Order: sequence, then C-alpha cells, then structure tokens
Amino acid sequence: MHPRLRLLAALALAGWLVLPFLPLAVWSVAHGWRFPDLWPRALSGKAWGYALSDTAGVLDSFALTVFIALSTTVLAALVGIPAGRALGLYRFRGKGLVTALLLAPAILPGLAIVFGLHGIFLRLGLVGTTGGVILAHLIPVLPYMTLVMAAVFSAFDTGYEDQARSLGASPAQVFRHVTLPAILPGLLAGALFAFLISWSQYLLTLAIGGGRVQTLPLVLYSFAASGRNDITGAIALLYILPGLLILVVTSRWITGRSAAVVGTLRP
Amino acid sequence: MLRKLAVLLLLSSPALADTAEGEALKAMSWDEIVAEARGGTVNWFMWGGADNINLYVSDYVAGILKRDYDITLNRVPITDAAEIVNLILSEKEAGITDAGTVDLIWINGENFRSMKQGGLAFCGYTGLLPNDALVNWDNPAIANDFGVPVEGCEVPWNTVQFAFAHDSAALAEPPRDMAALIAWIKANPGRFTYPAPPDFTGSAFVRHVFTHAAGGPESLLGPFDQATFDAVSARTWAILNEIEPFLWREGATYPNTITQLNELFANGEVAFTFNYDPAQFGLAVQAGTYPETTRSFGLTDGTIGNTNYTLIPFNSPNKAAAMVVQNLLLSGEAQLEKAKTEVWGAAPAIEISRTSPEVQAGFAAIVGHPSVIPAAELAKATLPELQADWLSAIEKGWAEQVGN
Amino acid sequence: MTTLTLQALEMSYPGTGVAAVKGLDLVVESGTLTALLGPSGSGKTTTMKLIAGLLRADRGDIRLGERSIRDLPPERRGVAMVFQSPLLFPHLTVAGNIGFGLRMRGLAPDDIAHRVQSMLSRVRLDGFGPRRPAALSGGQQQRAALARALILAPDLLLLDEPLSGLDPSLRDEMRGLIRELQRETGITTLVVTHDQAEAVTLSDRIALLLDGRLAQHGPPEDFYRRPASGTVARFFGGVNFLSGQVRAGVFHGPIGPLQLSEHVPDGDGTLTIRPEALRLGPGPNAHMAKVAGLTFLGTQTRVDLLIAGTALQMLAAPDQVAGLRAGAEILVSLPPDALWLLPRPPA
Amino acid sequence: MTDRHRILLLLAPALVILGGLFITGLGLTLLRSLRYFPGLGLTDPDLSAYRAILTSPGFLKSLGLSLWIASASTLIAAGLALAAALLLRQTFPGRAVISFLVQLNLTIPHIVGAIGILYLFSQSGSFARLAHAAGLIAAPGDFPALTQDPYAIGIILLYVWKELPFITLILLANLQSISADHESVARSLGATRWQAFRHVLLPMLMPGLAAASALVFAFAFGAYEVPLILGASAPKALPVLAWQSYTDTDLSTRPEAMAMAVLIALFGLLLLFLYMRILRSGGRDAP
Repeated sequence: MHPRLRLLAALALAGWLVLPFLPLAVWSVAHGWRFPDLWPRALSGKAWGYALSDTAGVLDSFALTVFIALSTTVLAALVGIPAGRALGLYRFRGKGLVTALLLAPAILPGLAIVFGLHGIFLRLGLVGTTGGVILAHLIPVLPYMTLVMAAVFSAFDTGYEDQARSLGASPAQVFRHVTLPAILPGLLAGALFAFLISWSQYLLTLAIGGGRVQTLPLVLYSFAASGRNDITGAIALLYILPGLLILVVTSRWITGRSAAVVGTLRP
Repeated sequence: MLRKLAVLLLLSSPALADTAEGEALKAMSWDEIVAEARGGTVNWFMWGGADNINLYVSDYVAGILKRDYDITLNRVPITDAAEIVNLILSEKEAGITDAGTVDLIWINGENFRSMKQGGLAFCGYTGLLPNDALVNWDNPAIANDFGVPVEGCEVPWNTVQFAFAHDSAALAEPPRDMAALIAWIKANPGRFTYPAPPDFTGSAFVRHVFTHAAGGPESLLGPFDQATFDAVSARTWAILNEIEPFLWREGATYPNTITQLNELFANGEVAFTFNYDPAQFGLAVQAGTYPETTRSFGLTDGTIGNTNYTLIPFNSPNKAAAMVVQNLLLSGEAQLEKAKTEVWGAAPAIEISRTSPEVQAGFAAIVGHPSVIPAAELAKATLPELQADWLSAIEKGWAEQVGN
Repeated sequence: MTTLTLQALEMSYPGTGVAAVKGLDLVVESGTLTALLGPSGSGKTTTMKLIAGLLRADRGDIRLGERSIRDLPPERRGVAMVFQSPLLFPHLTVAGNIGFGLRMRGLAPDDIAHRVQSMLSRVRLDGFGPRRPAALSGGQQQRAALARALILAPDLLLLDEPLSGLDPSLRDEMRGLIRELQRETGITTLVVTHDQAEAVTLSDRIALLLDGRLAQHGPPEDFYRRPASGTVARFFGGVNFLSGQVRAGVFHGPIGPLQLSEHVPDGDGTLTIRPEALRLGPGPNAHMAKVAGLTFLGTQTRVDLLIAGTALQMLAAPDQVAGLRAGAEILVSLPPDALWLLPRPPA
Repeated sequence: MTDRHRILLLLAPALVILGGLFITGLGLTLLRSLRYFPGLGLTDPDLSAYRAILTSPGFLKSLGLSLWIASASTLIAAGLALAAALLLRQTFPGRAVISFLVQLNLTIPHIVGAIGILYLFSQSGSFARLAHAAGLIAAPGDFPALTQDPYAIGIILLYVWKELPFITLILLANLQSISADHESVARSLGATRWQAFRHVLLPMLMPGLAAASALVFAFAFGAYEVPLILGASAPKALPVLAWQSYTDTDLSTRPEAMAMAVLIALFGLLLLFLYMRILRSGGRDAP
C-alpha cells in the first residue's frame, strides 16, 4: 500500500476507535453543554465529585463489580482448568457433544436463558444475592475459560508430570511446580477474558441481581436513562478504568498467540 | 449439588433481620416496632436518575436512620418501577413469602394498582406510624392513588402537579391553555412532541388532551365507562392525529422516554418539556442541563395533580425497619429538608399546619427556584388524576390509533 | 531458453544498515542447473528473493535474457519459485495447487485440468489430484510443489533448499527427479543450498556465495581442484595449506621443495592439496612423514601427518593403512597435478 | 483410575454448572413457553404463545429488525476488520499505538460504547454540532436521525465500533499462523497482488473470519443493552421486546416472552451448529 494512503487509513482507524470516548470525557466535566455549543459553557468537577463521593454509592458499586468479576474468574478457573485438561489431553466418545455444551452458553444470547435462570434462582433464593449473580456470570464465562485451558493443555506434554513424579514429587507438588507454571500464561489470558466478560455483564446482573446487586453497568444505565450526561460520562470513564489498567499490565497476553488460543473470545 | 452450592452462597450473604411476619407487627406498639427494627437493613428500590434526590436519601435520610435507629438504608436505583413489581410478582409465584428482595418501593399509579390487586402490598399498618397524623387522609388526592383507594397499603411521600417548561429566552409568552397549545403546535411545526405512552409522563400529557377533549374532568371521574371513553377517545385521537404532522420529526416517531424529550428541550430542538414534578426543572437548571432562563407554567384549564408514595411489599423480610423509614420520611423535618430548593424542591405530602412551629417557619422561609412554578400557583387550577382503568384504555388506544 | 544475469546487485534490509548482497555479479547460463551455494547468512536467500521479485534491489540489475526484470512485479517476471517447505495451499486440492498458476493466467479449466493431469504423472503423483495437501507425505508434497512451478514452464526456476526438509532416503529420489525434469525441460534452474554435497551432486555448475559476494562460479570439480581462495577451499573441506615462494616452477615451503605441474610466475603464494590426493609410498614430491594419529571414519581413514614439523592431513582407504600405527615414519608423496597454488589476491 | 473415570471427574464440575444452570434454565423456559405454568394454574401445555407471537406484527417486525442489525453489523465489521488486519500486519510508524487501541476496545463494555455512540451521533450530538458549526444544518432536527432511528443505524455503528477490533484481533492471530511465504509462492506462480489475496490469503483466513463473524452475529442478534440505549421506540429489537414482555406487570404475557426466548435460543443453536462446523472444517487454520 502507498505509505501516504496507509497512514491515512491508520489515522482513520485510530480516530474511529478513540472517537466515542471523547464526548464521554468532555461530558464528565461539563456544566451546561447544549446544542449547538461545541464546548461546554462551563467546566465543573461536580459529576466527578458525585461519582467519587462516599454516599452516592458509585464507588460501592465499583467495588462490588470488582468483587463479582474476581470471584467469577477464580471459580471459573477452578472449574475450567480440570475441564480444559479433559478436553485438551484426551480423546473420548461424546467429546463433540461435551464441547458443544460447553460452547453453547458463549454463543447463545443471554436472553435465551435468563428467564429460565430467573425462575430457578428465585426458587433457590439466589435472586438479589451477590452469590447468585456470581453463579449466573459463570454461565457466559466458563466456556471461555474451559476452551482456553483446553487449547493450553492440548499443547502440554504430560511427560513433564510423569518425569516429576518419578523424581519424587507428590501430585500436589507436580501441579504446583510443573503443571501450573506451564499453563500459567494461558491461564492468565483466560482469567483476563473471564474478568472482562463478567465485568461487562448487564442483563444477567439486572435479572438475577433483582436490582439489588447494583453493579457499575446498572448504575451507569440508570444515569444514562435519566439524561444526566455529566454523571454518565464520569461513571463511564470509571467503568473502563480497570480494563485499561489490566490491558497496560498484560497487553502481551492478549496479542498474537494468546488471541489465537482464546479464539472463541466474546465479541 | 446445586442446592448445596446455593445454600453455601446464601450462608455467605449477610443475616437478615427477620420481621417478615406483618400481622405480628400490627399487634405491636410503635416502640416495640422500633425495637424490632433496630439493626435491620432496608432495601429501598427507587428511581435513581437524579443525584440530588439520591444524595437526600443516602446522606440525609440514611444518616438519621443509622444514627437514631441503627437501620442501614440501602438505596437501590432503578429505572422502571414496573420491573420491580414484576420481580415481586415472580417471587410470589415462586412461593417466596417471607424472604423477598424488596423492602420499600417508591411507587404510584398503575404499578400501585398492580401491587394491590396482586396482593403484593403489605397493608393496614399505616395508622401505626406516629407521623401518619400529619397526613390529611380526608384529601381524596391523597387517599386515592390514581383513583385506587390507598387503604393503608402505602404512605404518601410527595405531592406533585403536572407543569410545562419553556425557555423564556427563546419563547417569552407560552400558550396558557390546551386550546392555545394545540394552536401553537400547528403554528410552529417541528417544535413540539411528547413521549410515547406508556411512558409515565407522555401518558400524562395524553390524559390532558383527553380531559380537554372531554370538555373537563367531570364526566371522567369515577370508574371506567366504555361509552364515555369511546366518545372522548375518538375526539382525542382526532386532535392528536391532527397535530401529528406538526410534531418533531413530523410525528413519524416519538421520543421513547421523558428523558429523550428533556434532551430535545435542553438542546433547543423543541420548545417545551413537561414533568409531573416541576421541581425537576429546577434540578435540571442546577445541573446545567437546562438554560438558566427556563421557566415553568401550568394551564388555566388545569393540570393533573397526584401523589406518590412508598410501599412495603408483602414479602419484605424487614417490615419493621421499612416502617421506621416511612415514618421518618413523613416527619416534618424530612419533608422540609426535601422541600428546600437546593435539595430537591419537592412539595410536601403532609399538612404543614400540623407540623411544629419550627418546621412551619422553615417551609415559610423557602425561596422557590425561579425555574419552578410555585405549587400554590399551580394548585389554582388542578385536574384530578383518572382511575387506573382509564389509563390503561387510553394507553392502549393511543398505541393503536396514534402511535401505530 | 534464457540466461540469467545479475549485475552489481546490491540490497540491504531496511533498518539494518548492513548489506545482505554486496555488488553481486553472476551469469547463469541458459539451460543449466546451477547451485547457488553458501553458508547461512551469505545472502543466497536474499539473492533468490531479489530474482523472484519478493524483494527489491537497491542497486544493480537483474536480466532474464535481454530483458531487465528488476522492476517487474513477481507475477510478470517469468520466474517460478519452489520454497524450502512445500507451502501447498491448504484450502486447495493437490490438482488445484498445481493448476494455480495457470488459473491465475486465466487459462480455460479444461486446458488446466489436462495439463495438471500430465504434470501429476510426471512427478509420479497419479491419482493424488483430488486429495488435500495434508493427506500427502512430505516427499509427495515437495513433488507437488515442484510440479506447481514447472507446469508454468517458467523462464527461470528457483528452488530453495529443495532437499533439506526430506528424509535422507527421500533425498535421492527427489534429487533424481529434479535432474530428470530439468534435463527434459531444459529450464534454467537455480537451486539454493547451504549443503556443498547437495550442490555438487545436483548441479551442473555451482555459484558459491560468501558474505554477499560471489566467491567462485564454475563446475563442481573446480571447487575441489581449483578453489579460488582459501575460504572456498575450506568450505569444500580443504585442510592442507602451505605458505611459501614459487621460484622457477618449484614451490619452496615449510616441508621442502615441491614440483608444480603448471607454470606459475615467481612470487609468494599459498599451496593447497586435497587430503585424498596425498599418496602413500614413493612418487613425485615424496617426503618422510611421521604418523601423528589415525582416525577410522568408516569408508576412509584419516591420517594426521607431520612433515618437517608441519601438520598435513591425508585420507586413505582403510585397508591401505591397516598396519600403520601412530609414531611410525612413512614415505608420502604429493602428486604435482594435485597441487594447486591459490590465486594471489590482486595487489 | 481409568482414563474414562478421570475424564468424567475432570469434566464433572463444568458439566454440573453449565448443564445444571444452562440446560435447566433453557428447559424451564421451554416449558413455560408452552404455557406449562403450575404457579398460575396452567397445566395443559399448548402452543398458543407461539401462535400469538408468530402472528403478531410487532414480533415479526422485531425479529426482522434484529436480523437486519446482526447481518449488517457483521458484514460491515468483518469487511473493515479484514482491511484493518491487513493494515496492521504491515510495519509502519504508529502501528503500536493502533494495536493498543484495538486491544483497548476489547476491554470496553458494550454499554459504554453505546453511550459514546449516542453522544456522538444523536441529533444534538457531537457530529450534529459540528455540522451546525459548518453551517450545514440550522437545528438538531435537520441532522439525519442516526440514533434511536428505525433503521438501527446507531446500533449498527456501535457494533461496527466494538466488533471491528474483535474480528481484527482474531484475523491478526490467524495471519501470524499463516506463513507469509504462501503469498510469495502465489506471486512467484504468477498471481498478481490482488489474485494472491483473493485466491490464497482470503481463503486461508476464511475459517477464522467466518467463526468470528458467527460470534459477532450471535451477539448482535441477542444483545439487550445496546438496542435499549440506541434503539427506536418501534420496532424494538427482539431482546428488548422479550425482556419488556417478561417484566410486564401483566403476567399473562410471560409465556409469549418465554416463547421469544426459545426462538432466540433456537436461532443461537443454529449458529452454534454452524460455528462448530466451521471450526471442524477449518482444520488447523481455524482459531
């Protein structure tokens, strides 16, 4: 491609990717920004003051969302590592069916199951509880964790484990000192996606949380729906912060090969 | 396995102060109820779109509850009370009678009717609240919520009356009655619209047109009457269809929500917005959303007034604490606080004359926001709210005849 | 038939600042099978990509026959290339792969099918046409890749390390096939390899590339008998080097005078002799040598000799040196026609 | 322990959770869509809920809208992502920045993007204001309705914004595993640059592109919060319609909501089936 044309295309792509953040950022400090003003009449820290105040509950929601996402990730890892091992290392009858079952929640829209799930969780007394929301988040998260771990294990040579056993390591030691270090990069990539998927859930949280489990997206929508663009902008920026931080720390895991490993990650 | 897991997760959630048994509470004295309420948590589901109101609840109300009663108030912001009605309905259907999610809801109108008809409300206890004495239950606008008798199933919180807002810098003299408004719409194409029912506020606007078409509210009072409805609705749809080409986007589409209409007004796209709670205009100006020159007005042929309430669901596990919250909300001090312009500007649901002299003085000292028409001014021409059955019929008819 | 001419070809990779090809001049005669030989990093792959048009030269010219192809896009050069790994397109059948180039030229499907069929049998892949590449063995894939290039009857065929990915047992077969097809078609062919044995057995001529420059170009025997430099000689396994002076056709070096067979002008020089050219026993240029060590190599035995304190290596048939022990004194002769005085670098 | 037992043990937790919640949830939805609802006194299953929605113009319009949103978003995002991946495969100054932005986008929740798109493209949004400043429009109403519009342009814009990087990343990962030499071979066999792309690179990228597109299609078809924010009042996207029917205070509309969920699930299962086929047929080059 012609260098100038390429530069133009690159600039267009970068601009398009950044564009939606700009009005959010400006709104978060705007006081009075009406058509046709290109820039707010006045700048104000009020929206941020509200979002960061102790009593507004935004920070509580932030902490709750982090807690739910982290818990979901840990649970998904505990369940997904063994399942991924089974899928990655063994050939067995019904593997296609098992894979399809594990993959289904990632492809089927959340709406297809949320009504039924609501019914079950109501009976179990899980609606409106944080635990219920975490359990519900496992449904879309688990497929990713399992498939990532399956890909990781399919490239893992169990000979290392046998070797360690023959050198006197117990099964737990083998896992801790041999298996875990080998699968760690893949596990971190899977955990990253698990966190982000849970982090951005809206409908499942709304339904299973019964409104009482107020994660950040619910708070965000509540302000967006009432037209408070300034507070919406501030919360939206708060909301993307952890993802940004995680990305800065771990970008090397998302790129290239691990993206291929993830493969089926959520759009 | 699943059940075990569920139990484990439940155990990890905070213990609930179980005062689910409503009948037992009704047999208690107020002091006993307050004693029961101590240490409880109240999950109050309420519209969460205004930071001022949120802060009033989370700072002022929650602060007193914690300090004086050791009650934790958990404000749960929602966008649509209907979803919460549905949640409680689902809980009832699933047999959850004493461990519901919701302890208190900010509610009125159709949602109250659904709650009451579905047996979803805790009823018959309001007389126990000491501050119930401040409420004038003889006022039919308080004793009936959209025509549905309250009957001790909810406690009034605010009284409101529908008002319009305009930007005085753009339009100095707005139309003052419905006929003039309709004429103005036709003379100023693209400058007016209203949210599509069943949006709460949009539906209220349509009821104003409906009342106008009926030549006044007199024939519409009381239970639903099909013959009257058929006659009046035909005229109503004729008016609305007649102005449709002169609406924003030529009436091809309507805003979904009052928020969208507010946005159109804020950006000068339409000349008017309206709200059931005129205090919202002042809040929007304070937030910088509306221009400082925003002014509000009623109609000489009247605007609809109503009351909104707080309600305890039948399956709330924290009824005692929720009652304490309701009692606090009714107190003269709490009603005065939210009436302050910088806090909210909400009109009280209690009789000010029954409050202490200090509170009365406080109310007298309130200087209204220039953008908010004083309640007394609006109250000069008031229309009663129609009963909920009329509402349903009007909303259904609008969808078929106008918004199709 | 077409001659390939490289003229003062230069190219350095962007950002490295180091030239990979440094003023390369080479003429590959029409119809020959020439090996472009060199150690890794010598610039041979770069040279090939320059010829194929996958890289652009900084300076110099590339001509096929009379026509300069330096600035043509790859598809218009008439150069077909077979890569080190077969790189068959996985989404196409074997027949689809072989017919690929013809399809790109817009030939009629019937015509393509016909030509592919005959090509398949020429590379002994009859019946494999409808299969997917993944169903073929490594050798079969390599043959299909060769067929895919040959079917285009290119002016120049480039083969990049065609044998290196194959098992030793398959190499002979593939080598034979390449020779056979090249002779049949007479297509000017350039084979890139780092393996001197492969270059010698496969090609008519060898162009040896060292450090981005042409070190020597000629028939394979020349690289053994008449290396252009010590480096060339060493690359081909030369180990015996003697420095001295030439005076009147006799070389005077550390092991004493050696009679030369050809006339060489007087002056300083370095003499080399292949280890397999040394002879046991009397003959011209015979010297007494002490056996420093013997190493049995299987088909040959290496004998490390010391002649007047200078180490020389000899390769001999094992039974020839069966009785020899380290420390023995033997007579060794250096046949004059095996002695080669390395060309002196221009002053 | 035999392998079979080991496999079963390893898979058990995942199967219990996904099977227990997912299958039971789906099953319950199916039962209720058939109007089997003992809690409401409905014990004779029938298909009336399906009849009701399949004959209601509102549902068919919503279904059509959701299909349109999913198809248009997927096609545009896939096309642009292909171009972006080919661009990012080359080295040029600033590539690292763009790669970072592409990855950053992956971490942004849809709801944030949707609000950003709303603020950009609404009739009083940033672009409308720029148009006013440029003298192109006099009032917000003159700006074309790009959000909350009947053609769902805003929703499609959001999906293009959000899924373009997603598909790009998958394609870049695939490109890494496809040897650049395949293109060189094609060129040396006489293929032009375009032919090498069209006949070699594109077919080799196709399995990855198709798999990513299937995911995007499924998501765009079934997502709730994006059309909630960017959609018009009518017709509503199918998930919004279904959720509103479900949360209607009139419980009698619930079986219809359940029936919509079942139809959405059937559609998802069809996509899942296609997706698995793509994965299998794509062999080693598939993601």
